[in-house]
Amino acid sequence: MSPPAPHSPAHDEEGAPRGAWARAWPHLLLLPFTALTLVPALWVVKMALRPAQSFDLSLSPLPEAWSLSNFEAVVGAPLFWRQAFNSVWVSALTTLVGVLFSATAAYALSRYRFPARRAALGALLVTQMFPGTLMMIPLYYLVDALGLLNEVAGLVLVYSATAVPFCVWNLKGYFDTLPREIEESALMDGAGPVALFWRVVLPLSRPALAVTALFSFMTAWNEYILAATFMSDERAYTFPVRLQQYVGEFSAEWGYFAAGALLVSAPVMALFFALQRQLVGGLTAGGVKG
Amino acid sequence: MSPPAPHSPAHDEEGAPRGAWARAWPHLLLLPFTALTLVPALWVVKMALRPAQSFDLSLSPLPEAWSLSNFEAVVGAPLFWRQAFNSVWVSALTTLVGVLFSATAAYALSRYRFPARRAALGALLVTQMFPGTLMMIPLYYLVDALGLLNEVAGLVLVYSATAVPFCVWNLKGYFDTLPREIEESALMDGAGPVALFWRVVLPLSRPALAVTALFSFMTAWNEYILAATFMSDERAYTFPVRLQQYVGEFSAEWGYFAAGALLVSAPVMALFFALQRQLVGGLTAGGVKG
Amino acid sequence: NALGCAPGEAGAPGGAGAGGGGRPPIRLWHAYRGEERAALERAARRFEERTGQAVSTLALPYSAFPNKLQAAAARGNGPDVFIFAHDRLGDWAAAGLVEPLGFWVSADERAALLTPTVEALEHEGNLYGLPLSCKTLALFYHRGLVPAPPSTTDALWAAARGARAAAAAAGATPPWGLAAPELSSLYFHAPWLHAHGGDALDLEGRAGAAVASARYLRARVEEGLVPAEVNGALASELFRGGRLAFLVSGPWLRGDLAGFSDWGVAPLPTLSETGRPLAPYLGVEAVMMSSRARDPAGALALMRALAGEEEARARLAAGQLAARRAPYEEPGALADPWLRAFRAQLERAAPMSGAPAMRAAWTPLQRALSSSVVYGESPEVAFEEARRALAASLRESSLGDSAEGGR
Amino acid sequence: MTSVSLNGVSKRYPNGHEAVRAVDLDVAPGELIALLGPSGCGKSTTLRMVAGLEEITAGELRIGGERVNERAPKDRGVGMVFQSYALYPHMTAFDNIAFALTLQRLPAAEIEARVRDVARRLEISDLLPRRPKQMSGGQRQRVAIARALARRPRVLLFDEPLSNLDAQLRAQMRVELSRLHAELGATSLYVTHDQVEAMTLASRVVLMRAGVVQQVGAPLDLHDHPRNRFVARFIGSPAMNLWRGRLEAGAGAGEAGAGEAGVGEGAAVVLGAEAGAALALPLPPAARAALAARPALPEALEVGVRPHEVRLGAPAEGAWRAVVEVVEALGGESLLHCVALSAGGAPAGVRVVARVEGRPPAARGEVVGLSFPSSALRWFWADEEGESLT
Amino acid sequence: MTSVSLNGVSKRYPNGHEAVRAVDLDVAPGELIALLGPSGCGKSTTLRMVAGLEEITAGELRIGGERVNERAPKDRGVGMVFQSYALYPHMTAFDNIAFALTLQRLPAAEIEARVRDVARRLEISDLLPRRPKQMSGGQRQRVAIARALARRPRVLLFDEPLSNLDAQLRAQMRVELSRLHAELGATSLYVTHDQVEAMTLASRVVLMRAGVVQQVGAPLDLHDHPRNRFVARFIGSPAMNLWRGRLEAGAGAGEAGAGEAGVGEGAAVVLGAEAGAALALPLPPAARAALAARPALPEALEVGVRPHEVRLGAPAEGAWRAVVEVVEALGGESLLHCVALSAGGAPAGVRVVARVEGRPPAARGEVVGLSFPSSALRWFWADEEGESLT
Ligand SMILES: Nc1ncnc2c1ncn2[C@@H]1O[C@H](COP(=O)(O)OP(=O)(O)OP(=O)(O)O)[C@@H](O)[C@H]1O
Ligand SMILES: Nc1ncnc2c1ncn2[C@@H]1O[C@H](COP(=O)(O)OP(=O)(O)OP(=O)(O)O)[C@@H](O)[C@H]1O
Ligand SMILES: [Mg+2]
Ligand SMILES: [Mg+2]
Repeated sequence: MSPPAPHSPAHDEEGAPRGAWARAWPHLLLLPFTALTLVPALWVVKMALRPAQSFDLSLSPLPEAWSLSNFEAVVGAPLFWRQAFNSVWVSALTTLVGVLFSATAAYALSRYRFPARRAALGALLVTQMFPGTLMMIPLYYLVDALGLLNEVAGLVLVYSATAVPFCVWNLKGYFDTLPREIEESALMDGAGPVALFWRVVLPLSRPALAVTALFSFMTAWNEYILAATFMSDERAYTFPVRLQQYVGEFSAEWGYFAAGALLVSAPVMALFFALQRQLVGGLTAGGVKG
Repeated sequence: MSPPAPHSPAHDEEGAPRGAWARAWPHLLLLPFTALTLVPALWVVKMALRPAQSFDLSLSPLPEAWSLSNFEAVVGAPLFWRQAFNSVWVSALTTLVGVLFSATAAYALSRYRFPARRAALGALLVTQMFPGTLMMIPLYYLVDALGLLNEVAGLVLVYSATAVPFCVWNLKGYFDTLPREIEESALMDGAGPVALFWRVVLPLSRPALAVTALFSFMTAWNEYILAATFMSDERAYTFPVRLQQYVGEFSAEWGYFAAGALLVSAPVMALFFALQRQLVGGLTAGGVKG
Repeated sequence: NALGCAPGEAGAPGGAGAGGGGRPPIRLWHAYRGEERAALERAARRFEERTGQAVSTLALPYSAFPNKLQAAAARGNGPDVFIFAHDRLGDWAAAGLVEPLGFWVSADERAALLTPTVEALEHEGNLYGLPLSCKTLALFYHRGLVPAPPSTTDALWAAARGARAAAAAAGATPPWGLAAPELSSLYFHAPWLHAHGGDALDLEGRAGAAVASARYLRARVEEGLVPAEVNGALASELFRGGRLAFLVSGPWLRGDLAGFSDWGVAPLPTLSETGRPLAPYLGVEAVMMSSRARDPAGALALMRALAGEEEARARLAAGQLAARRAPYEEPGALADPWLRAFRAQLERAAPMSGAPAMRAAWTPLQRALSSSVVYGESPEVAFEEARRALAASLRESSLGDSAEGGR
Repeated sequence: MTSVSLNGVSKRYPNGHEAVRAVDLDVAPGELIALLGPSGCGKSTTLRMVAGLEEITAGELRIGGERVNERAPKDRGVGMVFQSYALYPHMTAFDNIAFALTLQRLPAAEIEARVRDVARRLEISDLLPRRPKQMSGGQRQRVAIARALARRPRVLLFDEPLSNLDAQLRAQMRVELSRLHAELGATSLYVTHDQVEAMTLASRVVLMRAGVVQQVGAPLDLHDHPRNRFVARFIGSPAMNLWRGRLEAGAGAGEAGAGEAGVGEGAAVVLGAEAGAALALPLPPAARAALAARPALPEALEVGVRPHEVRLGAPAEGAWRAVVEVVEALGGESLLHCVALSAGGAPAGVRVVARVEGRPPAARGEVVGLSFPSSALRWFWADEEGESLT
Repeated sequence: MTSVSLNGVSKRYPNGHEAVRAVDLDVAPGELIALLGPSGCGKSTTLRMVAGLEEITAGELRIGGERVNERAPKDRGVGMVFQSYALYPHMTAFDNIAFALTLQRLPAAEIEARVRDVARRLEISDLLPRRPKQMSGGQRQRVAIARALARRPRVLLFDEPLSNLDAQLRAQMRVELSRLHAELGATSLYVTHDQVEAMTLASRVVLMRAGVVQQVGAPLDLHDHPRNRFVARFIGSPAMNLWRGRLEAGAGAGEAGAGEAGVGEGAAVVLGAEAGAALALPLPPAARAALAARPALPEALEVGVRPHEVRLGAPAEGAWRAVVEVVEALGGESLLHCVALSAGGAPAGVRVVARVEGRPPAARGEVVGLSFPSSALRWFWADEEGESLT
């Protein structure tokens, strides 16, 4: 047996678990979920690589025939680049707006005690509770009333509003754990609320911000119902709307759909790898005694 | 002007913000999002209370006529209680399974360094990236292959698998901030990994666990497509499936739908208020020096 | 009529295996709700009583229906019989999900059905279901603004302009002339396209007609008679509020009009420029048999019962457009102006094709209509783009379909 | 050069705990004043109120003559070294120190110069590129001090700034802080647990107890003239020996006149229940005068003597005989924990700690003689407050 | 009663830093041994290796004779008081203390009894229902100690357990810990910055520097016979005066024979560049003998004297004359920081700290005479290691 590796201290990124059992149990726990995660994902890959549009029912993870034709067709479709760009643009803006607003709101909710605080926290949850189908129409009117139909801004606004509640809850939980003395230090150093927030709180919250950003991004990135509702110009469509048309009411081109889905997921993957480094914890280590 | 209230220390629940500006800015920030949240929500309430099924577009938040008939119709529909019970049961189990698995997985990912760690974190994100429509069919196959079609277990499994990735990311971020010395203390006190996790880590993570539980619960609570697909017996339907039936191809019974949506949201509200106390932060205060 | 045998007597393998306990129930899936659902269930009970064959019905949310059907049928968990709109028929037929009925359904049996509804259920020469009811578009008019329905478009626009002028004179907000729930959707544009002599599936040969119809509507948009962007709920709200003279919509509007009586309905008028009627698409709700039905004969019997005369009469009585001829011919059947209007409209409707080409046309045309009608860009360019996109996607899907091979 | 003055400043925490009670304190411009007191007595709370991190419940705080109760921390011109360092974990030591300067938008060159200067003084130049988690506790503490100094605030608050350093480094830093204080001239409040620090750095010491100021004065003043028992015991290490004893009026008592409580020349305090005259300590004239000023004679008094004032000798030499219980040899000095013996030779329950130079002159179990120069004895009332008689 | 022994135990952190280097240490059953050393020298790391919280990179750790390198912390029978308390924030003090006992599934009554007993000893009975955040630093520290003791482990590790207490409480806790140690008899390793603690509690002291053990011995042993310059300076407060000086061989040098380095009777070390004979310190015979044993004479030596050994007198009296630069009056004792004067009367750059009993005998700026009993002088080689000559 290899020697035991003790519980590693905060800045020890390379420690190893203690003993065989400790090494094994995380795997055992992750196994069923990884399967439930990966099997469908492999299916998607296979369907994307199969030069056919029908649904594939075999359990084999390898396609019988190989081809990139699905990808070519999806990429070659008119407006593909335009819609892909829309998606990226909308998602990026949503991430920005969502993170910005949820970070500020969460910070206010975490640090300040103001009259409607609890009410605000509750109100934020209300949105999450109604079925999307129901909210869609009032949202349509709101966006219309704001003159933002067919505008990227309208979509971004609605997506952020969708993502913000959860992000706020999440970030607030994180902010609550930041040591206040560090902020007090900054106050003593002459920082106003803005400098405090931008230069001290946000940098320390990178792991939570990264999760929040991912969540916001994915909210916007995969959504098609609202996008299809608010956008009545195909040039304004986001890519998921287009993608959904492959399995839309009048068709089911699974091959294209799968290829498109893989294309859609690529940027998220990229984002994940970009953010991965931010997601390591222990950022506050060393700030205060102990 | 009232006296200023300085930045309050960790255990000061009642401090107030400093000065008028500090008091105002959280409100200003929350305003647009609260509006975007509340206006549609009020609309829903109004439609539920209006004894009509058409969609109401007037901007007034008060219905012209009042009646509880929509609620009566929804509650009086056959199988209402049965389906409501299904929903509660499925959501509760999903919450339990989701929180349990994500907490254990997140802890393993936060504290142990094992070979496939980064890969596992990445794999967990992959599920989040594909459109639901696409994943539905492979998921149907998996669930069918497991013999869990028409079973609560099948739904719970899929819902948890959907909720777990985000929950894992979220909890891992939180676990990373827990001071390791407290866990080391427990190791010295003779705690094995299980006691450590159950008696030290989980109680300290209540705020993050509460958010995770809410997220898992809502994942299951509002979902209808998978539920409608996996369940082929109306007695096994969850309430959102039922609710969605009020919406047809070209028209919908908006009054019933809104009333049903309010009924759906009531338990979430209840859950929120139950968990609210858990969501206060600063649980780790006082554990280590500083 | 080779299989005209009594339902249930075909000795399906399922029946033999079931031993003493009778045959398994026929599984019937549908997306009905409310009164329609209740009617369907009554019909199923009647069928059970008559034949002793149990039927289990399952209501699904409309939006979850196609995916569930696809997933379940592929795994053999699907229904024996299901009721749904006909527009996906082409795909389902191609995927082998639905059973062709041509062999069983005689010419007499077809003749009892409204012809356009039968045509809609035909795909590549085969019949894939029995029609129950149909949906199409008609012209709703606001009695407060328009005293009588116009029979030509010229009369329609004149009435609309008159209503606007009257309102302006009275100092009120002038109402819109005419609206459809979604102007850029092919479904709502089809009447104009068809009246101009166009066809969604023939953009090459009849491009001129498409361009003309787009230009025609664009002119009304620019005149302020037609709102460019409304959706269903807003349109009916405008209509109820007296801010819209004409609304092109379908039978489903009835729910939205509850508690409002100042409306009338009539068939769509004739396009004055060409003399052709505005011909909307015809949507058919049909009962279909899964290709994996356990007891095809029993299933067929159920389908016949549901599509039968008795049910058709009930449907008609409930204000639905039944798909059989006979009930309409009974005396007093058309006393309801609603039915009268839609029955007349049915005759002028164009059955929507269930072919893959149709589904492929949907997206490019929507794009073309959106840019030309809503945004006023060049219709020539828009339709040329649509044509090219359609041709490309047809090429691709034929490639894909051929690779699908046997299934 | 800025003065700081607290007038009746109090702090009641939201949970009702009154951590600081009506503190009056004037810190002269450029003065360094030390706050001493047992754990939880409100030292940090006082500092935090001056800093503006904690709301002042009652009273008035003036900095440079201006009332600043309502002012935000950044507008008070106050720098603070936190008890828990509170460094910015995501910044290098350089950036930590430079943070306040960048907020002031100083030119980069000046920032660089200032940071390097203060780092050199605190011997942390090598650490500038490191992050807090790469430093040891003592190094972090020095960075925290540097950060507060770099800003050159008008007022400096130190909350136990040297607590995590070892003795050598602490002595060295003490000298460096003293030098820096002389140079910068910032008015300073300095919280410490270490009396040596308080006594060597500060011109005056404030001794607090449970939120109340007990005595303010020059370090030696507190040592030599403690106002009450608490001060007497708290200042000085090892702590003063304090005994409660029965007051015996002695010859001439009550002679001075009716209604006046008086004690005669032979008046003494007798320690230990059964000890008899063996453990009597005679009252000096000053104490007798204080007693005479009171309407009634108390039954008991307390008397104290500092361990270094206790004189050790052969058993026959001293005023008292005592047996050595514990001996602590610290190298340069030794502590002897003794128990006094009554006339009969039995332990009288009176413990005496004696400090002597060099090696212990007696071993455990030995009997020694103890004596106390009467000038070294301190007399206190035996009531709650325990004020000094003299 | 369990022994603990470390054989060549080393720790290299993943970042390559070697925090502990080949430590050999045998702790006898029931012994309390103190670990001393400057911040960052590896004390906590050593404790953590014994506890099992840190992997041992090389060497062997035995507890009770058994090799336990691979054993999990909970199977080592070791209790630990953490430098940062590390209490369970979500539990009351009672539950914190009882946690280990509930894990052992002891009966509730016994748990209750044990917790109450240890709480009484540490004077925290009142705090049992409170949570950590409702306690002051010192109270938390005592709860942390109680938690470690309640388990009655075979081996106890203390990481600066009294660092956050004020002087009075610390003295009191020191006595209590000493008593508890005598009662429980657990073999203990005790890390502290406070020499008094180390010297009074421990039977032996381990002095570390940069991961390497410098000397192990009884407290006074280290004080009186430091093995090298580092030990000499680290032990004792204020620190020993240490000067480097030129070695002057004196009369009779080299006479003893060729090849042998020797110094004569008049050999001395001369301090200060220009000072001349005024600041010479003659070598004692033992030092001369040590020099004679070396093949070559070094150019310089270091010589030290503890502040309390420095004798102060009138300017004419002492061996050296010096001017007083800083006076620190601590009440019972005083420190005088002086600068020695060369024969010419100019400051010679040699600083001397003298500690005297009672009040300062001289004021700032006064000239005094200093002398050093030759037995008080400690001689060291002037090389890297700086080992003692004698
Ligand atoms: N936020 C708070 N709410 C309630 N009580 C508090 C709060 N902060 C401190 N206290 C209490 O106020 C008293 C004074 O606390 P403070 O931190 O000022 O003590 P201190 O003198 O700095 O002690 P130490 O030397 O241990 O740092 C303590 O009894 C403490 O328990
Ligand atoms: N996880 C780690 N990775 C790298 N270096 C470390 C780690 N932990 C400690 N060190 C380094 O190892 C050395 C010894 O650290 P240790 O904590 O044992 O010191 P210490 O003697 O306890 O100091 P202190 O008295 O300040 O507590 C220090 O230089 C420290 O910077
Ligand atoms: Mg404090
Ligand atoms: Mg340490």
